[in-house]
Amino acid sequence: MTVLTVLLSLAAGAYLIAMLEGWAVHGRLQPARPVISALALLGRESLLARKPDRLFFEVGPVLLLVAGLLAVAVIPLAPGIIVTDLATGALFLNAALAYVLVALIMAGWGPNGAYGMIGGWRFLGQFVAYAMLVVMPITAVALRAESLSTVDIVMSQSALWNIAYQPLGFALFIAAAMGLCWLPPLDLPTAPGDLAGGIEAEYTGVRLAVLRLARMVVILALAGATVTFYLGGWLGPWLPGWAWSGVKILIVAGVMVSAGRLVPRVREARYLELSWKLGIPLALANIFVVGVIALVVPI
Amino acid sequence: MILELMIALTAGAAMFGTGLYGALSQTNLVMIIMGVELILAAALVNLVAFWRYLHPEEPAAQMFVLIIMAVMAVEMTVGFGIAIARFRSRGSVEMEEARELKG
Amino acid sequence: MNFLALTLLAPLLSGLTILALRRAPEALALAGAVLGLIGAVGLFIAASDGTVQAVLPGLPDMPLRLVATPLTAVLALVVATVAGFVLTYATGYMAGDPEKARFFGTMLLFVTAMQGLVLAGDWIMLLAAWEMIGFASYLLIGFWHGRAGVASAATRAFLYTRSADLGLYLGAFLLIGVAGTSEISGTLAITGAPALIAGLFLLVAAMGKSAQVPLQDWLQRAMAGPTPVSALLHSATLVAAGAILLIRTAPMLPGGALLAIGIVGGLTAVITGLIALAERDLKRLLAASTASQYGLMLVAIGAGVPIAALLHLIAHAAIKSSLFLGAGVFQHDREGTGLDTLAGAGRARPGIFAGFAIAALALAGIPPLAAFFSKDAIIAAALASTAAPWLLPLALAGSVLTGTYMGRALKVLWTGEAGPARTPVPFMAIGMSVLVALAAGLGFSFGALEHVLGAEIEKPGWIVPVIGLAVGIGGLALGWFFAPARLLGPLLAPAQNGFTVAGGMDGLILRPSLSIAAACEAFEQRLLAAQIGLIRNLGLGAARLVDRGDGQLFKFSIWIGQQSLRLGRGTRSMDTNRIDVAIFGLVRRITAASTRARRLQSGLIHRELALTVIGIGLIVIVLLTAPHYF
Amino acid sequence: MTVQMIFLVFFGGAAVWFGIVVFRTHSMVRSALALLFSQTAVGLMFLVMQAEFLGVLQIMMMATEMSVMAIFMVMFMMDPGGMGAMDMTHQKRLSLWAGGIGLAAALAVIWLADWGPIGTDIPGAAQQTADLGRELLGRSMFIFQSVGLTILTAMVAATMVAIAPAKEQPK
Repeated sequence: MTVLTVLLSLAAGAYLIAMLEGWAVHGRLQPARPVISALALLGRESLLARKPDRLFFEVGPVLLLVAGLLAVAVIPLAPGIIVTDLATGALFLNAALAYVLVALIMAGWGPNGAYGMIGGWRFLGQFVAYAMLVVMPITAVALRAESLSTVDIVMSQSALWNIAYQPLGFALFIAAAMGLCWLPPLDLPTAPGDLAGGIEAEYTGVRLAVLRLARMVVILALAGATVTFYLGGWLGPWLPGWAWSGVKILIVAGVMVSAGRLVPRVREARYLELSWKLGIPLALANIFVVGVIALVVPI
Repeated sequence: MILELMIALTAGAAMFGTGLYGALSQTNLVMIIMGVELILAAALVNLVAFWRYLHPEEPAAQMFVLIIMAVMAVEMTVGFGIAIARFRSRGSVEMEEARELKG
Repeated sequence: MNFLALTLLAPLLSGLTILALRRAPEALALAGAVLGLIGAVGLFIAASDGTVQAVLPGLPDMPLRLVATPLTAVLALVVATVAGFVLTYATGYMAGDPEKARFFGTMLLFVTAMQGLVLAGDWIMLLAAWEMIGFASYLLIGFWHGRAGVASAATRAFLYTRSADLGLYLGAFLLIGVAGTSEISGTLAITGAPALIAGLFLLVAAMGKSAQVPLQDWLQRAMAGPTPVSALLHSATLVAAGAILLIRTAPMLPGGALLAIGIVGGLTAVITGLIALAERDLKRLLAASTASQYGLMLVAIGAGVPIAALLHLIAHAAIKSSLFLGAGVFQHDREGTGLDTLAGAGRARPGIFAGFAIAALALAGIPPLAAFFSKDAIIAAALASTAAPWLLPLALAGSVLTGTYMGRALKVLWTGEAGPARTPVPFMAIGMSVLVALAAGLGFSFGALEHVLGAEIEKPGWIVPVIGLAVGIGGLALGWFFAPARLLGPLLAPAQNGFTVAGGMDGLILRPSLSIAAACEAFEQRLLAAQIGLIRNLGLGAARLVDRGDGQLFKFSIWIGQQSLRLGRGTRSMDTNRIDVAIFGLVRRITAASTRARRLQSGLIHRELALTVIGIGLIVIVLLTAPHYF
Repeated sequence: MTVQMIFLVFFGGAAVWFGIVVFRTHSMVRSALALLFSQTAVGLMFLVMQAEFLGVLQIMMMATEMSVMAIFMVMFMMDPGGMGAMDMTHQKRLSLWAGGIGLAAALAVIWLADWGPIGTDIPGAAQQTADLGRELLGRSMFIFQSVGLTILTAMVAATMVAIAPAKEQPK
């Protein structure tokens, strides 16, 4: 039952995010837009590259979707509504997100296209940096909750949300999240400018629809993760638990999606340099600070 | 119960065998490293199997698994460091060409 | 304390910068001199109410001391003033000279050394400064080393003063040894025999430096240096060193030493006075007159009143330097300082001649001017001293002679037709006029000076000034109206060549030492020849001996060669057919084994990897089976 | 118990199968990703054996590691796409024998040895992770820190070796 509710809320969320992204990209809020584009995609002929690596070509988008779903599985929308409350939930979420990378490599390598391949390997180069920037803030959050399970993490934020408790961690997590689901300021794998669609260049028809849907799910998963870790999940004064987490997820997703309009795309080397030389040290510092505060401040 | 242990260990042994074959038979250094990775994975499987079925209450076994993971990571890093150096100087990492140590 | 440093360091630094930069030497020199003067004035004011002392780290328990008692401060002031104005004069005088930088640099170094000597508080500092001024005078005298005779004059001056300095060394070391401390004031308390001996040694040093009788020859020859040098060194400072030394050690000197000093001083005064009278060159005349004036000072010291000597020293410094500067101007006009060439030069330059005349009259002892007071003090001291019968006539004769040669100099300069007046000489004029003013006006300051030095001279009655005046005017009149030949008569010839007794210094010392050196040279040559001969026949005998032994040796080695040949043949045969066979066989087998082993070392990574795996397998087998069997 | 066994067999088989695929495929990226999936299968085996933390960790680690390996494969191999189907092996007979003997020896040990009593009380996942944490930072802190240090030195050494010497860098 909870799985069904989670999937439904996921579908609704994906729809709303698609609408938001449409609005962010085209400037006009057209509620029906996602449905139309989805149908259009399904209707189109699905082309195949000349000598593709068929296995990867097919599995890429599906693996991306699976990764997104696995990640969502661990996010608690309300005290009861969580697919599997693993003892190592936070780590599991991260493990799932790691497979976004594998999926993108497959999607990039599969169609035997230059732009796709470059997009895939470029994402690999960055992912090593994101992984650090995702895992370390999570460690800090787990440090405070003294347990890896996402439900305990949310419960630990009842007194003070983690965004106030460890803002640095939040900032790093958000930056890494933006990179992980390659939203505009960091959309290097599918950079429309220089890679002409990158990963999505070779895909058409159903596979492209699956790829886009999978991307939406990943965005939602990351938004959900940010909410659980930093914005106190379902905690909130008046509304019931699930409403709060729904609203929060949507807000965070909306912010993530619309951030692309403000900031120009970050260059590959620049981003790498920033995350390795600046991000990781800051993340380590964040863990240290949270460790000290956790020892000293009783809340 | 004993059967699961046997299955896990046989899986480990099988991976060890393939890894060994791969490490010895491949001409390319990278493939050899992958062979070694497989052997180490086999070791991991055996370790967890021993932990799960023989000494579940003993955390040291799990700690040792982490050590083996670290070994895998280190082995890969250094392996590829040398591979890059060799590739840069010799142009290829084919083991056939590495005759410098000839006695 | 900083005035002390300023007096010493200002000239030193400017000298060094001039030598280093070799640019704008006049400006730097004047700056250094003026600063030194200011320092000296400040020092004098500071010292007038209490001695200023500076202790510098020197030898382990003998630190170098600079002490500015009123006495030394006055001397420092004199040196600084004379140096300042001589340097201003020198800027004009050396205008055309290409090596001005070297000149001014050495002059300033000399001034520093002189200030060091004057202010020295301990014997070692005094010794060092003494040597420095000797060296600086050598450099300055030999400044135009290109010209003929200048270099020899400089070396001669140097040798004279150096040999005399031995006296200073012996005296100083004796004093330090006996007193135990190197501080001059400390050593003054010594009495008895050591004091007498030290006193005599110091007298010898003073005679050398102040060109007293036996050693006066170098001063005339030192005139070969440029006139500012003679003005500064050979009138006020360097030559004064001897007198200063005796003045400062006067309290320690016992009666005998004082008598000796007095007699030496008197004799010098008379003899150099005669030489000055007989001189044919204006600068040599002034040099001889310097020696005679210092003779008078020694007479004053001998008479037991060092203060009179000090006053006369100060007056003489101003007078003689202005005389020299005047002579320098005339030298510029007439390109030479011979009296016959300078005849009438004074008439061509009335201003300069007026200054020259004032200074000359001052020296002769005409009342309002400076030397009158100091000369009176000397005559009074000679009169009042115990050894009056010895000292008084010599002092009087000395002052008469001073008057005569000054009168003769004036007469020569004034009579004779005036040559063309050359270009104006501003700097020279300024330098000279100030010194002349000093020469004139110093006398009045002597009273205040005595009060500062704390040693009042009891004013003699009316007798001494009258005698002094008579002597002065008499001398001048004699000089002006009677030619020297008539005055000296028989003494003219010897006086002209400096009363050289038995060939003079050259004869007495130079030639004998050279001949001794030649004799030693000859002896040494013969010695060398003898040695070579000895070695030669020794070597030949040994060689014959060795030759015979070598013959036998040769025969013996031939024999041994044959034996070894036979032995060699035997071993070769044994070796070839038995041992080689065995070795080569072994070698073949080893190479065969190694080629097989080499295949093992194929260098192929994967082959080696396989070998390692096989190795591990063997190890595992051994590990598993071993526990069962052993 | 049987469910666990079935999953164990399934994932064990998957791990071995992907292991074999690694060396049989000609496309290098495929062999790298095959290794990736074999490692993930091993991670899943850990999950099946209720070592949850280790399983998740293995899955997460291997994803990144093996993709890095993939990129190295592409860099170094002559024909990464595997289009030319080159046979990249040598001394096949010897390595086959070595692999076979190794396998046989391992199997012999597994099946013949008497493993003693099977542990029953498996601590919960949270408890396991907590124990592991305390173990790592408690009793075997020294080992854990030295491993950390070795990784650091390895990283430094590898980069040092990999950095081109000064003269070779392209001006």
